[in-house]
Amino acid sequence: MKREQAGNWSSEFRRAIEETGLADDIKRCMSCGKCSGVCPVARVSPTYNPRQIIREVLLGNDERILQSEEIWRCFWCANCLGNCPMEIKYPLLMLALRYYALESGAGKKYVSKLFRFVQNAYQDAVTFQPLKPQRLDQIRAMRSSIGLAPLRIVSDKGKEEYRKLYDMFGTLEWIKRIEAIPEVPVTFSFEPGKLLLDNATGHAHHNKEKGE
Amino acid sequence: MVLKIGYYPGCSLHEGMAKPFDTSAKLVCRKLGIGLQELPDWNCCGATSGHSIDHTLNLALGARNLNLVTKLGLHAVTAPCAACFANLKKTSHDLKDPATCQMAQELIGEQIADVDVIHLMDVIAQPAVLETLKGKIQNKFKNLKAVCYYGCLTVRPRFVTEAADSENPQTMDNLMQLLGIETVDWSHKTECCGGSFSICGPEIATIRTNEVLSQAKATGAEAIIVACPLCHSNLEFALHAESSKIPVVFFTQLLGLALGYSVKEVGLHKMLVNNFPWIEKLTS
Amino acid sequence: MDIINKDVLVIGGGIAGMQAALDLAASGCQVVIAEKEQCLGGHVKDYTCLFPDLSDGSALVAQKIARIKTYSNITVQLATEVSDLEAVSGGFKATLTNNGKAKTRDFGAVIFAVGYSNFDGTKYGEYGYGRYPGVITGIEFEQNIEKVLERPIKSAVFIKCVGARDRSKGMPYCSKVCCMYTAKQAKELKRAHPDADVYVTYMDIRANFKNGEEFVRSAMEEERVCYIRGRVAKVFPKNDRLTVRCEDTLMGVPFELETDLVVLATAMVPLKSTNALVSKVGGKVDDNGFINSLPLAESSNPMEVAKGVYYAGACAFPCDVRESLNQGSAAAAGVISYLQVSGRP
Amino acid sequence: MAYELNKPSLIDRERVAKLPTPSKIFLFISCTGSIEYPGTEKSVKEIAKKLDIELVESADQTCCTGYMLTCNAMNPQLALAATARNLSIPESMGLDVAAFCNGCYAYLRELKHLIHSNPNFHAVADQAMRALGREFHGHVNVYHVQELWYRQLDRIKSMVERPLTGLRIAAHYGCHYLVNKDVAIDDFNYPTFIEEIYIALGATPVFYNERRACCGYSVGRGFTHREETVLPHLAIKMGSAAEAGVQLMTTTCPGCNVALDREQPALRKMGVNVNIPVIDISQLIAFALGTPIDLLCFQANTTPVLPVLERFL
Amino acid sequence: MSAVKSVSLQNEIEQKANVNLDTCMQCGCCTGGCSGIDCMDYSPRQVIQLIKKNQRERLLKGKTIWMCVACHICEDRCPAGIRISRLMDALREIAIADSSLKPNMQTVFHKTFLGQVKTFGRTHEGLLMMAYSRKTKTPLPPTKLIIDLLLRMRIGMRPPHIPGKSYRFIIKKVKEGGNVHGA
Repeated sequence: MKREQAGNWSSEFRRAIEETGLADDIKRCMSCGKCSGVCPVARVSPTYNPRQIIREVLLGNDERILQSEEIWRCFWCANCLGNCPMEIKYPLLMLALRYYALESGAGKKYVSKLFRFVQNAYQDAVTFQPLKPQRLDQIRAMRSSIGLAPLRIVSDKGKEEYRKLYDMFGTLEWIKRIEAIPEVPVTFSFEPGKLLLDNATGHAHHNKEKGE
Repeated sequence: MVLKIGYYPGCSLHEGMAKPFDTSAKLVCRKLGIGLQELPDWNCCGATSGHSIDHTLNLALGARNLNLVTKLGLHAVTAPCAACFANLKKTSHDLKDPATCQMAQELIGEQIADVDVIHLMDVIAQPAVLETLKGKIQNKFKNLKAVCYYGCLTVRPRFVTEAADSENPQTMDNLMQLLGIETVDWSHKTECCGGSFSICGPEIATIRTNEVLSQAKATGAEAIIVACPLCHSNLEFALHAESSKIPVVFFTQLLGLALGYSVKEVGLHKMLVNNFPWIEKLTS
Repeated sequence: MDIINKDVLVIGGGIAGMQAALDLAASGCQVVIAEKEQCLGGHVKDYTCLFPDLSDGSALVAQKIARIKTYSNITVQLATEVSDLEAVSGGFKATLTNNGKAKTRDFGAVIFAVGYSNFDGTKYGEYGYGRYPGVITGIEFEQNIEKVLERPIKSAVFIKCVGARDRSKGMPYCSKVCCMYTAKQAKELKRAHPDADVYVTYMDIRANFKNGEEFVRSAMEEERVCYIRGRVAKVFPKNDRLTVRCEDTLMGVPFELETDLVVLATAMVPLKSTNALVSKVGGKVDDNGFINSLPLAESSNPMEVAKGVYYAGACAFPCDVRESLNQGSAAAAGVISYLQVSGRP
Repeated sequence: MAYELNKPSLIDRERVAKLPTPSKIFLFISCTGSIEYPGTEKSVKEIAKKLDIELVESADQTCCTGYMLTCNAMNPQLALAATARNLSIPESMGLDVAAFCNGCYAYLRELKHLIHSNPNFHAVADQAMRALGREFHGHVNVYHVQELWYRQLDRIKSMVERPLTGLRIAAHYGCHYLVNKDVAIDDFNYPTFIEEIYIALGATPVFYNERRACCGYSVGRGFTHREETVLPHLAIKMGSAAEAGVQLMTTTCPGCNVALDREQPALRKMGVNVNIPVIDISQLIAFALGTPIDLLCFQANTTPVLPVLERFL
Repeated sequence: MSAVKSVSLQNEIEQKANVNLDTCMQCGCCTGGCSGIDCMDYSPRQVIQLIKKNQRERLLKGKTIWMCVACHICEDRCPAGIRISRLMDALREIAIADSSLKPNMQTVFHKTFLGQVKTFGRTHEGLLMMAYSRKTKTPLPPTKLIIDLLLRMRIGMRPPHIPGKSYRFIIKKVKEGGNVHGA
């Protein structure tokens, strides 16, 4: 493990993350590790460690955390939040970190698939309308068979207003901008120097991932 | 107060890179009236490899060497090489434990007597010897800035070496100051140079040597004074690669010069970096 | 048992000793405070502010001294050492030495309030205290706080447990107060240099005082002092600054950081010089050299060291100012009941 | 070790008592629910009918945008604005909101909270509302349908037409309902109210070890597709359920339902012997209350449901 | 996350190296000053924790025990007074004894070195260097360096020393005795 140069830590990064309004509570973190203990992801991939991710942010270790693959792993199950003695909203921290990562081009591969859903929603104001026609027919059939509208259709007024919001906050432009940023490969930020706790399932799959 | 003492050169002084250390040490000791008696048929101390992977062999090797001292009718032995010193010292320290002593006796098939292991530096630093030294100094250095580099094994582990201060030792500094050398206080006196890995782990050795050298250079020293052949060769090799040369010399060589021996006699000409701009600073 | 007299000798004019003397005087005892320094107040007079309420230590001392002056039955003997002390029937015979002149006097009871001394930072060669000007001890920080804060500081590191919880240095015990005063000093530093990065390296945070935890947390949360769990391994100069080497054990990563100021939170160590007197009057001293009180089950007062002998303050174990005051009062109460003092002066 | 029901339940009775028994409430339609499992939406309406609750829908309601936010696929401002807008609809009708998806429920709540706790976010919502000529003050309450069902459990119990006697059911409590500790009616780590519903329906609750484990939907199918992480996790969860002899599992969220139901073939490929139909709690209740089976649209499920339920027809 | 607490490895090490690992406070002082840390996978502190967690596999397969340069800095500063370099020695001995582990640069070097010691009783830097680079296919030092050393007569030319009877005796003994461990 290489010696880190604390000079590279930036308190600016920490401040910026806190100022997103999503993670101003992480300063309360006592590094008790309860989050890591209850985290289902940590259980199956031991290098993932919420406690340490929070610490990275507090230390302002931005290049390591933003390039890291870990922040794209969170299940959003909020077990950490539910058990945190300081009620730190870890999932929201993930949200903030991911937005930051995207700005730097890291982790795009995990979201780019989803952009088209957002773009479609611009038209129909409904997310996850399947794209395959046969699937759509299937759904239509099922729904009408039980006396529901063949598909959930948002009123024109609704669509209209929804589009307004898109335009107002430049969502489509935002997506274009993000897509334009050159992809930065994500890395396993935590080298095997970390002290891991053994877990059969976890290990098998963690190793598998390493190869991915 | 030991004036008659067993002498354990060790492999690299005997027939290797650190030959000059051996010659200069012998010259200095003769001049200072320290009777060195080389152990007959001494064997390698085992170095790092010994204690690293074969505890038993290491014990046997050490015990035998110490036993040779007893056979000479002596109670103390000195080793200029830090690694040899550390190993012998560790053995004599371990032998104080009855069980280990028992085992060692079985291994070498002879009774073992308690032998004191003293580093050459400390032999010379004995008050009486210092008096003689003061008397016999013929040439002194004028404003020569140098750093004393003790390395790991002259002082550590302090439980074994009984070093007064393993972070900021003074013995060599005091000796050199007697010769008029201005020794600079610096941070890496006892940091590791990675010597034991110069062959089998160059990557780590490089990191260590670079750190030590940069710290040494930062002090503006004109020479690095060492007491360990491994540190010496390791630093020398590192310097050999780069352009900015700074001589790395054994403390005994400088003592030799001060006691009136010539550059050739103390073997300075054999150093890889063997141009010493400061040699003129040596004035009688 | 007939007690020689009801005079009480208080050894040490620190905060604990003064408190004891005041309570004793208020209930009519003749009290002698033997203080080896030129003035009363011990260590506390050097403290610019005390945790957790950040009140002024010297002001506290001044207030005690002022109250002492109002009591005619308190005799303060400055620059005076207790050179000998022996138990005689019904009391004690003490020899008080003031610049060479020795006087003996009988007392009914004795209170040891001799205080403590600070750990010698030079014993840690790796931290280079005494070699590198940028490295100071916490107590020096307290004593010349203005000077220290004047320095241009871009980054500072506080090293805790210097001379505490270190068996290899023969200091196995936890010095208890360092966590608090380090947090306090870190706060002060951060207030003086808001843009500076202030780090505190710790092994455990032991803020076992009223509002202690909140106090330390506020240093982290409000003042943004960065606490790093790990014990610093080496401090050395590099490009005109100090480089600190440490492991962040919570991340499992070793790191180096360049800094301008290193403050060693040195431990409180027992003042061994008076231990001979303690044992001479039948008191016991523990392995670390702190005074031991009697086992609680055998004592009439928690401060009781031996019959008629009591302790107060940090001479028995590191403690903060409030605790020293409590102990001073407790010791006084012990003496009063022991001497069956009644009535007012 | 398996949980025991005789462990005292930690249900917050006061909160339950405070829950409304509304005659009219706004039903927030979930995109996932209406597309993946239409039966859920239907059964919610069926139960409501039986409990005389009038469900008001609005075609103006759009997607809650929550999941898109979770995956950082849209900028946060849009999500905030959309939430404000969606909530302004029932607010204008003077109605509270009932959601049958943990996702909708949690995001409506959380974003509502953010809007009112953070001035910047409030500004965003404000701007949007002004532009649309709407108003949002945030005094609309958001409930999960399961809360409404549980509130009137006794009535439901009295109306059971198909007692599910001997059916071994296990619950999957969605994380995003329980984590709202300030309002959730049950404990985060040891909830039991769903089991009480089972008992009311005559079924046998099964307490499998991993009952509180997450479904992993948000990084699984349909989202960031981190199967390498999700599958081993589900293997642990569903494995423990299978071990405990679970015949049927219920969820309270279409998202969870997708994850637990649709991944089972993949799990079987991994060698995890699991074949447990997963349906929504509302579907189960509707079934017990005698709703015609074909209205529950079980054909939408990947793991066939009828084999375990047909014996109660 | 399940950490199986079995002390077997800990017992073995403690007995071999005569240390008490329960005094470790996980302060990281060892790691902070470690000379070899840059090339290690587990830090010395973590090594102690891994021993306590009985993670034999990880330790013996890891790089750390072979990247320890035996500078003793860690044990010199350890506030718990744990003799860490002894502990490393013990681990290395266990690793060497374990035939399932494949050799690395360090093991080869140590074995070559001790091989020479056993035959000649002393080592010869030149020969050692050659033997090692032959075995590991690593290049010899730069030619210029070698030439400079030869010119300065820094590489010994005398034939290897032939050890006396008493020496051959102890080597025989050691081979019989195998690795007997004491303090």
